[in-house]
Amino acid sequence: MADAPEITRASDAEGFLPGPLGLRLDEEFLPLTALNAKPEVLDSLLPFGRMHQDGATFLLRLWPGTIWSSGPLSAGSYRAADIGHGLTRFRLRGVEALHFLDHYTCATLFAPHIRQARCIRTRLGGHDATLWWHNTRDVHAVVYRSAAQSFADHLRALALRHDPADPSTYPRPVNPGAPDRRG
Amino acid sequence: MRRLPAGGLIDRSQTLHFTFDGEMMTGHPGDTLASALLAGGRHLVARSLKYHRPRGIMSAGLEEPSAMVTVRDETGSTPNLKVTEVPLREGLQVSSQNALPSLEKDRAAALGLMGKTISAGFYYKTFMWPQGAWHQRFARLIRQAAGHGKVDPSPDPALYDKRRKSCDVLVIGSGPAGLSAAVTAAQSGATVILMEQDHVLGGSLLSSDATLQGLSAQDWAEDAEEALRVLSNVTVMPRTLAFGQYDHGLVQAVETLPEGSSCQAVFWKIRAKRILLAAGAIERPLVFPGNDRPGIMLAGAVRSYIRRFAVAPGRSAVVAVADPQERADTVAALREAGISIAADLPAGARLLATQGKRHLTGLAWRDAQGRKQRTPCDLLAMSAGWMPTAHLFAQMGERLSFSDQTQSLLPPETDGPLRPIGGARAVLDSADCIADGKAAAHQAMAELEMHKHLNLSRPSPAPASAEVFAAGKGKAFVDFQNDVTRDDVALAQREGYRDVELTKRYTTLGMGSDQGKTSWTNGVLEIAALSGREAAEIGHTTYRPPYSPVSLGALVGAGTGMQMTPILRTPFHSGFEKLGCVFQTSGDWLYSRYFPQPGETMAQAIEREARAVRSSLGCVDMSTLGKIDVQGSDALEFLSRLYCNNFAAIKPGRLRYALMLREDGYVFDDGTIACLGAEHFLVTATTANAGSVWRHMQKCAQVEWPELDVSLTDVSDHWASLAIAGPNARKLLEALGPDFEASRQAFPFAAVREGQLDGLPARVFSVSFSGELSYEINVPAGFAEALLARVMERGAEWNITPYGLETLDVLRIEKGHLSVGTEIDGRRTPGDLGMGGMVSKKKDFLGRALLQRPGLQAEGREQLVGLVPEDGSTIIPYAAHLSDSELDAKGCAATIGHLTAAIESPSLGHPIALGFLRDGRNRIGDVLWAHSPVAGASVRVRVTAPCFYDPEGERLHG
Amino acid sequence: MLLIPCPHCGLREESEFTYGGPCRDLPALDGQSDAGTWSQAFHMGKNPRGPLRELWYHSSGCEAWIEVTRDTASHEIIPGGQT
Amino acid sequence: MGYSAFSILGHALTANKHWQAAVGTPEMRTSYDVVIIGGGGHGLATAYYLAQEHGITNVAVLEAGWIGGGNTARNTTIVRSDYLLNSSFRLKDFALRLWADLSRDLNFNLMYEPRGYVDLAHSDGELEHFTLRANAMRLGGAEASILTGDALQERVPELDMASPKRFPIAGALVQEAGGVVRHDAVAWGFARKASQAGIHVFQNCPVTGIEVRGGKLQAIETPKGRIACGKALISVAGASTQVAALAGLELPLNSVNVQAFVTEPVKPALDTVVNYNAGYSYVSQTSKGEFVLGGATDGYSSFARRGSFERIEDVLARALQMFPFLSRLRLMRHWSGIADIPMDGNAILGPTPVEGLMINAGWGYAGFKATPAVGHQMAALLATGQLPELLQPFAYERFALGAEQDDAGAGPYPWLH
Repeated sequence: MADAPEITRASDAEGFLPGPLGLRLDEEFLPLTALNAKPEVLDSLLPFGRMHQDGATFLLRLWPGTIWSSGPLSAGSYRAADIGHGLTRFRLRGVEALHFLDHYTCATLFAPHIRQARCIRTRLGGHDATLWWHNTRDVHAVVYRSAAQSFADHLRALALRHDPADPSTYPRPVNPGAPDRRG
Repeated sequence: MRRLPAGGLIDRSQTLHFTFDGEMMTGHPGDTLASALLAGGRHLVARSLKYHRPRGIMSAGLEEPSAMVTVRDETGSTPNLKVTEVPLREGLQVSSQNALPSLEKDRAAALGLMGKTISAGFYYKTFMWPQGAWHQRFARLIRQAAGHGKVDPSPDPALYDKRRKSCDVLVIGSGPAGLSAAVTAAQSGATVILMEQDHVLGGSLLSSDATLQGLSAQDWAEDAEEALRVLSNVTVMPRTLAFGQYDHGLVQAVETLPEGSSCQAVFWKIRAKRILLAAGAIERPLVFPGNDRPGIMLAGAVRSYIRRFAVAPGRSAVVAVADPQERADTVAALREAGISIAADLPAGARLLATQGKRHLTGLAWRDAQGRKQRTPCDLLAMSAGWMPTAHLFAQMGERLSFSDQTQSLLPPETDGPLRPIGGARAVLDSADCIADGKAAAHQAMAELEMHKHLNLSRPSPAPASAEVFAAGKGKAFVDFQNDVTRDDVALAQREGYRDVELTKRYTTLGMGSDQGKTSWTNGVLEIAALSGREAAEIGHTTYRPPYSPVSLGALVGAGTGMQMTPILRTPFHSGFEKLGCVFQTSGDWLYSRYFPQPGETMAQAIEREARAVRSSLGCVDMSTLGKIDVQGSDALEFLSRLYCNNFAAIKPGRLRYALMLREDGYVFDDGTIACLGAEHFLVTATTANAGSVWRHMQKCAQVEWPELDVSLTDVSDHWASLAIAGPNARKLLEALGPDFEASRQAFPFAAVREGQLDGLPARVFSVSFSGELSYEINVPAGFAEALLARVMERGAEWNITPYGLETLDVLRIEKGHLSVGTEIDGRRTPGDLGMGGMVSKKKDFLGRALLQRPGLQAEGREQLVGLVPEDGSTIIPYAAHLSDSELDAKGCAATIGHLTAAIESPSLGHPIALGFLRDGRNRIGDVLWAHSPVAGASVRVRVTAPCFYDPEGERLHG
Repeated sequence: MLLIPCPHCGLREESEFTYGGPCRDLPALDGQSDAGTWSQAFHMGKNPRGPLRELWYHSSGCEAWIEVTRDTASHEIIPGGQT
Repeated sequence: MGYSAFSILGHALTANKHWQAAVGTPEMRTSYDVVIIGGGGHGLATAYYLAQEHGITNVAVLEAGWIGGGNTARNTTIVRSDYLLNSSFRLKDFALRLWADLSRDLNFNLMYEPRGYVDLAHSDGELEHFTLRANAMRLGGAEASILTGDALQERVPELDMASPKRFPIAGALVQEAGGVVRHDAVAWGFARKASQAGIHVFQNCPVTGIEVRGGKLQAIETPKGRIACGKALISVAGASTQVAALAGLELPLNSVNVQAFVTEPVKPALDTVVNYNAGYSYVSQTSKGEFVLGGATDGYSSFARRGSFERIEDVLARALQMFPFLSRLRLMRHWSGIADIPMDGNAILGPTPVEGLMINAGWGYAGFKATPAVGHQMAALLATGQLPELLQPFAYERFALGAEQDDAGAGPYPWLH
């Protein structure tokens, strides 16, 4: 029997978005399992609103009763359901990446508790989007697979509408004396 | 030329060219269209809406009631723009509106002669005879005369965007109060956005000659702007109009981007913890006969054109300004511009009339002693006082109250998210505004715990001048844009339209595109005077966003064309494209409709596809079905409460059809329940209801029955689902998976098996919508292309035919199966659909109690039946209604049911239909009429059972 | 545009939620309750001009059904939900 | 004193000094034969028909605010009768026939313009469902047609059918008798004629109490005094729950906010009324030149007369799919109404458990089009005590009985209708 077949991508996202902001959008498959249990059980694994990366294991808890897990599973009394193929993971990379998305997400990505947790599930241009990032220039965005192409097309349309010269679209150099409260 | 030799915030080194009604004119960067027109000596720019009176430029801001034009640029033409709101750009083509043949000679000006016959509300009192005359004749004339500019029919090539931002403190307006508040908040660490609708900051400071903290007003403004520029926690947004306040501290604004930007405009949604409204105040015109001629301007506007734009709006001026200090400032400005003072009207003067056809030439007035004066002049600077621009505050429903002291509608003290400061609470002196901005900012910062409480005192609103002017008899305009005169307001009072809201609607006072910015305070005072009531008793009409009109294109942003809303594609989309599939949008999905061969019509393709499935083998995409993974010790109990039929005895590997009711007992959705293990089920929902079923299940698990141990996971997109159907389906399944044990005994109908198919991890359900032997092969979505390739490759032996949802619909109609939208239309009980027997008598479930209501159990309800033409061959028109009687003379008939589907059945070779018929199941064999007036057809049909094809269902087992 | 306090995710825009209607104390599914009792509990009332206990589903967030008490006249959301 | 071109000329010569008040300020009596709670279009129409058809004029209309100030002033002025359910169709079609002669009957120009109502379908399946509706209308004696392709483009030349759009235009149901009526004039026209017949219309007069004893209506309390009466009608739209509660009555409905808005006025650029059906967006141009647009409700209980701006963005996005040139126009004003929507989305009309107290509620955002028919039928019920056939399907008890009238099949969720 042939070895496991290659997983076809859900969108044509590969390389730079149009427009001047120099953002790259690439689709990279991410095997994910949903771990369901009572919230108090999951609290011992990972508090709500947090993500955890340790080697190959990645945990994301943006639901009271569910944790998304990728990589080797640690034992625990939860019920697992494979969801990896139903979700498409995009990576948006570039200096403006998080700031660009923040314009369009219903929730503010620079709110204090979000900046600290670096992960959120919110809505962007009519799409449910799960976002997480280790630094603001490399953001993971997960949408339902059936909406992947639509999401990629939408980001392209938005990227076209920006100007490098428009001061309101990118964070300004920090004035040495200014308090650390960047909007 | 009326350009002053020096001064003004304009760049004299650059000359910009534009045309007005074809006439070449020039201006400089920093000019608005208004200042450039005035610099070229052009006053007459428009004709009024109703009487077509010549109108000039009265103001210098968004409150401009009359001077509206159509502006053409590279993206096309935009009507109804106020000349005061358009920054001058090279190459603008500006044209006047609503004047034929020309601005100078407008035929409709003759309407002015009709005098009182076309006063307020005249069109309610005539045009009623003969019947239908209003629509056939008069409406067309009235509509031609109404409206200002014309719409450019060509699509708008400009791009727009819609963005969100949040901050601690949002300051709206960059006059003395706004700049002071922004600097104060920013320097104590708040994230601040300062928004200004003009293209430069400064507001009233730009035309003030006050000295502030030792600096000129303009230098003070520049210093404040510089202080903000260096801070990183501040975003300054010029050319941005804050047009509305909404719930919970949301302000919405539209930013017009400079020329050459990637976007024409951006629609901003700003969430702020505190909002300081520093939008200033609007000057109130005088109401006196002939107060609308070109050359009559608000005093503040005159000062602005002189000092900010270095333009002399006239040669010899009359000053009619109530407030002594403002009168002196106006006289000073006129002198700076070398304009002679023809008269400086004393308090108590009575303005009788103005002369001049297309431009003011003189004013007739009586002095305090009653002596009549006639003063030639070409400019009249008028002011009755100032009205706070508290619109954004009032939009949330809190009432403003008329203050006799300030003679204006004042906002109350407030601790809500948005607070008027400076001119917006009638603090008019620049220095007071600076203090008010600082104090308000500190208060806000203290509330946000970013600064200790200083409790700085707030300057109090400035009292109005005691000196007022009187007016003579004659056509005195209260609302300039809609030509509403003092007599119209009187007529409304007399005819019983006394409430301010009724006066507004009867006279259209304040209903123009300026929304009455310069007319409402005068309107309230006129109503009070005419009806003998106190101004404070009159109240005011509701303040509604937008503060000033905003572009519809900006409000839609990038959501145009195919991008309006997200569109979903199945995992087989690209694979099907290669097979020549024609797709169709329906709801959220772009789904496969049919697979035409070259030269085939849709009908021919459907017939070929249907025959292939009935005779050999076809494959169809079922991925759009909702799929929910249900696990837990109470999983079965959870599902048995949700679905009305009984499946308590279901075993792992088995599958059941299931019917879900709403709480009110009507059918909500149908699907299948597959048992994967004692505590593990996979439930499907129809495409149309997938989202609402998921939310409904989550609600039952989380809110209604939290005691149940059950976990739900939406796996709809995880599984690609390709159904293979037809007599050879089992052979293909065996070819795909030799060790899959697809035999009839091992894998009967209504079962589920997991295993490997040609190297792909698969879960297969033996379930059929088409009525043929059928297997829904589910593989993880990433392997959809691989599955399709293998199925097409191995299926070739049986001439496998991909088919779309049109053919699936034909096949399910032949079987009398149900579809959401046609049979499951939200109004049917299980019994209506022939499924009464499935409803469990033993358990309780959602919908059981309300299903017992008499109306749902009554005899004679509409029931699902099949229909065939009585003569066996005549086409039954789709969407026909069923009746016992033929059409009467008028083509009418009493109906007793309607069709939900009607097709030419490829499998049976004759027309068939499904439909609801009153007491249907008791009328099998009856012959009735099927009427479709739209198709011009009435066909005799015989009632049959709904299933036309293989009623015993042998083919399902294959 | 309401800001709805999700107990898990914090204050979020109304467009992240789907409305679930007023909270209704419906009879239990114990096979006892008749159509009349159910119709009274399910169809009637729950339309106050003032505080209303209602359900919202955080569809674009934590996918939890949450209970909120909101004043239907001012849209003010009353913390703690006392009515 | 009738209104006509001659009366306008005559009054103009005397500087309009002698026009009579359309609605006076009468003295409140202590009892009336009938009290109508709610001075909007429906309430005032009922008063007019009580006098006109049944000679009953000892009637008081009590309006909490100013006449026509509720939903009558807040709708998008569209009239039509293109409904599938026979019950909805017959009542609204009766209204459509009454609109045609009402200006003459009231001697008040309501500006009824049958410009044609064009309801767009976005797939063949949806067009088949529209054909069902068109056939129901034709079989019920009304005119309706299904237009597709070039025929639809000719009928609505301004409609952009060609360019790629999220939901293509497959065709439309067209009702030529549908169109627009000047909403304010409806309230004023009925009020003036009712006042002339001697009926008392009281403004700024909220109802503070409804006295019921022995299950029978006794009196209505107002700040201007107590009115003894045996018959009354509740016709207050969004405030139905609150007013019915004064009589101890519960209603099966939720009040939901619905928004509408206008652009700046421009020269005529659209002659018909067009509705986009993939998420409502209904568009027409008033005789004053504004484009007026409306859509679905805000989707949650509200009395705030204020909603989320995203609803306006949804309506606009769909309007631009139909008429791309609209993106050049500018939003001038947006407002809200309170739509009282029952559990099946259809009105609640007729007697209540309180003897003598009738109810006209639950019209949601579809009540304006039915104004004259509701007035005519409710007047007949109040005058004769017999429930007219057209009102019977909309009984108060229909939810307990299981006889819902659910046009859209959206189910017992008022915020989804």
